[in-house]
Amino acid sequence: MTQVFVQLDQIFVIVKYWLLGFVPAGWQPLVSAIVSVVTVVIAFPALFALVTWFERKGLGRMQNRYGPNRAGPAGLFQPIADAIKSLTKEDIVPLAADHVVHFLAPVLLVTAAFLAYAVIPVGRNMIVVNLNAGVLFFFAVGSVVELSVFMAGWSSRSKYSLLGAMRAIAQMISYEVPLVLASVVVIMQAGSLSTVAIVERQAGYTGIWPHWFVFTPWGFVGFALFMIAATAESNRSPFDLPEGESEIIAGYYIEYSGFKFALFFLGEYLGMMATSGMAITLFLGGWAAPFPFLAWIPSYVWFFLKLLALIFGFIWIRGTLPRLRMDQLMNFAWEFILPMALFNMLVAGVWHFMPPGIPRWLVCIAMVATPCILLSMRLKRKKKLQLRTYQFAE
Amino acid sequence: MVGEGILKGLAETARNFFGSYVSKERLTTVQYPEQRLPRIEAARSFPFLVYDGSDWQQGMRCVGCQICEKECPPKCILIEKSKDKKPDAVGKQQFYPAVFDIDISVCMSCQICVEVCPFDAIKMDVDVDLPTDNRFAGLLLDKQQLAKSNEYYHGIHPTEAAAVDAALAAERAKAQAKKPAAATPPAAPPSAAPVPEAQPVGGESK
Amino acid sequence: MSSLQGYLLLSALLFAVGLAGALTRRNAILVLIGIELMLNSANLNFIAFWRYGPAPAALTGIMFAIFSIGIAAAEAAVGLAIILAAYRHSGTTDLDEMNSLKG
Amino acid sequence: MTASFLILALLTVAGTAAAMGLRNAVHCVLALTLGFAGIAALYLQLGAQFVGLAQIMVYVGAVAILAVFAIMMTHKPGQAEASVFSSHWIAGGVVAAAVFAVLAWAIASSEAVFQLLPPQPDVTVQKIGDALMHRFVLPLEIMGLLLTAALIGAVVIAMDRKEETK
Repeated sequence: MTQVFVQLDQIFVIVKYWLLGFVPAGWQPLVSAIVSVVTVVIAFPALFALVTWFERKGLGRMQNRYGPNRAGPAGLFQPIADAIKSLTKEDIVPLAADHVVHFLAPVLLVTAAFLAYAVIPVGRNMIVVNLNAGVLFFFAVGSVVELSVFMAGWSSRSKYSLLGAMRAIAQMISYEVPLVLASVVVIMQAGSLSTVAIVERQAGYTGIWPHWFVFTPWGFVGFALFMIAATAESNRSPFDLPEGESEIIAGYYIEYSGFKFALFFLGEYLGMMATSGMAITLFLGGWAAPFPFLAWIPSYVWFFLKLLALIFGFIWIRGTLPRLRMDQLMNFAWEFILPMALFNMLVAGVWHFMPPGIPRWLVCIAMVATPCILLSMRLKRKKKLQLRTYQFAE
Repeated sequence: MVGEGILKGLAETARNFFGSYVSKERLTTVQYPEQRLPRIEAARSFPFLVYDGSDWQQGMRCVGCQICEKECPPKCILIEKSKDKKPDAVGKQQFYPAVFDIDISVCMSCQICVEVCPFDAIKMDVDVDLPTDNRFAGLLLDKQQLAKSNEYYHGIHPTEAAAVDAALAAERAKAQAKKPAAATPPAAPPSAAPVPEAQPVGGESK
Repeated sequence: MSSLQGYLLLSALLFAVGLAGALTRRNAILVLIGIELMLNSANLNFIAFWRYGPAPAALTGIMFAIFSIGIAAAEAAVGLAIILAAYRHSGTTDLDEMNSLKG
Repeated sequence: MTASFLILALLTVAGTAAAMGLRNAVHCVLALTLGFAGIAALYLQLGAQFVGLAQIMVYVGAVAILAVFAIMMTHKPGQAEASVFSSHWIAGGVVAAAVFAVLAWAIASSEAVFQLLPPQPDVTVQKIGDALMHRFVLPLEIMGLLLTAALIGAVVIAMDRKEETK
């Protein structure tokens, strides 16, 4: 019986090796890479289509609406209709635009978004490349997104695009620092930058309780900070200032239409799912089952369930919170998240060096709670408003 | 704490999310083409021309006086007067509009044509299902498309139509008293003849 | 031509391109970028020599490259800040026009 | 001298040459990121994974963005430059060509470059970290100090002095 479950768990790996059996030995590494990449390139856009439907349905229900319900059962074919629509739309490039850069920006964005999946383990033995510096690779690829955003905003030759791009870059740079710092605690504890090793470090259970990093004081805080920073990093509500449709219409991709617009949309969602996948890998035990008695369910099922849960969290937040103001956004990044992430690294160090037991828990919880309360008090204090002075507009 | 309000908000949206699956009264959306809201009497969309009796050409109340054409603020009405005359609703010999077009892509539903019409010939419709695949010719309604029966008018604006009918009947009586020599009134009061343009009225509510 | 030679020649070429840019461009920012490019070509040398050198396990080349990247980042930040300050002062980033030391 | 090296070398040289030759300054920076990415790929090819990824993070993610911001802050619209090259570009080009000639001659005539490729050393990130924390701890600390100083210095230099402008 257990043999069947192991087979089921490894079914994709088995299929891949079965396919590789038809290929001469010299070509096997190349074909293996191509098979993995093609799987990622098919699976995640499919998931993206599902997620757009899921998001529209979820948001609708939160606002007591039905959401899409015409195309197919429960509107499930809506993404297909959207895809057909965006493919058949006219591709308009502004006359003044920088054509080459304008074309390259969405391509670069989607490429970078796909590259990020190379280091995310979606199941046991299911990873495209097990890089020794996997987490670093993830963040390096993520930093390319900023460049593509700039290219899109600058090449469109539009005020709104440029403003949106500037906002997006300022926001992404500000939140990339806490994103990296929040994941440093996990790297400290796991002693590795390899995503596979990090997942392996979180294996095992105490009773029925998994050894996930999120179930430690520093891990919990790190997870919360990571998710906040990830929300800002993927430009989602409440940090969707770069899009701000009431102020700058759609931000950096306003001058894009048709399929290129769809590529931006795809890139944004791929980025969101990749950061969620990284959060799962770093904090939520990767593909591991939450309880030992559920371990028979295939590992990739767990990964995608966790991914959908996190995406639902994103949708929930989007359905709840209003957009922040630019100064609130920056204050939040530099005055709350960044110091908290730094404190959290200290706490992770204390956790590492204290002997296991109740005192370690108490000390660490106190060490996280105190700065959190103090910083939130500082954040909540009333700001003295004064007459704004303008440098140029007087 | 900083997240207190956020948690409250999240709880509220979660209540909406799950509540919409449990209690149907949360979902107020009307599934439009299948379900419709009951029509509101005071609603208005675009003008139409009222005719009495069963023949839309014979019973048309409009006499082609062109007041509405002149008053229309966006100038969306085009009227060409006829050369010959025919008896109107009251029984007098009158001109009639040879051409009566309304461009509803221009019309702004201001109802001024209705206000100025001395013959109660032009009234406001409530129908909004006017999609067409041609944005020029499809939205230029001619006389036949505009003509709707008095029953239809009664169906969509009962109170107003009753008042109009009463006034018209009074006028007709006055005209008959003035000219007893005249033969039978040409326009019979609302008959039960089937009308081609009349649409189901009132809408099937959910 | 051995592969080490290829890397060294590439590095030399990059250094020359960076030097040419730094010496000939008018825009101060692009001059700074040329200098960055020269630093990068030096890094490529370090990594190539580390890989082909006698003791790769000592990681000396990698360490040098890491420190060099860090210093280059600091240099870029300070350099661009100086260019911004100079721009605010003289209203241009054209090096041919920025030819007076007096304020 | 493999095909992948040739492709990457070509890409890098093309990117950097475009970066130094193009007219539009933003295009230059975008071409430069191609060159930096090529160099990073060369690092990866040489087995220096950590350095290659750090290169992408620092140069593509930070320095390029910083440079385009600086360009846009100092750009004056409508100002048509006569030439992107300075008045003494011939001298600069000659110097650069001479430098390359000397370097290439040195490389071509050197005996030391005919090395066999040693076996791939096992460079895990952990080893790099160990080295940074033990053998190279002093340089690391000095680096941190330098970066902090650079950060503060850059802010102070670039900050607009409000009192002066008023």
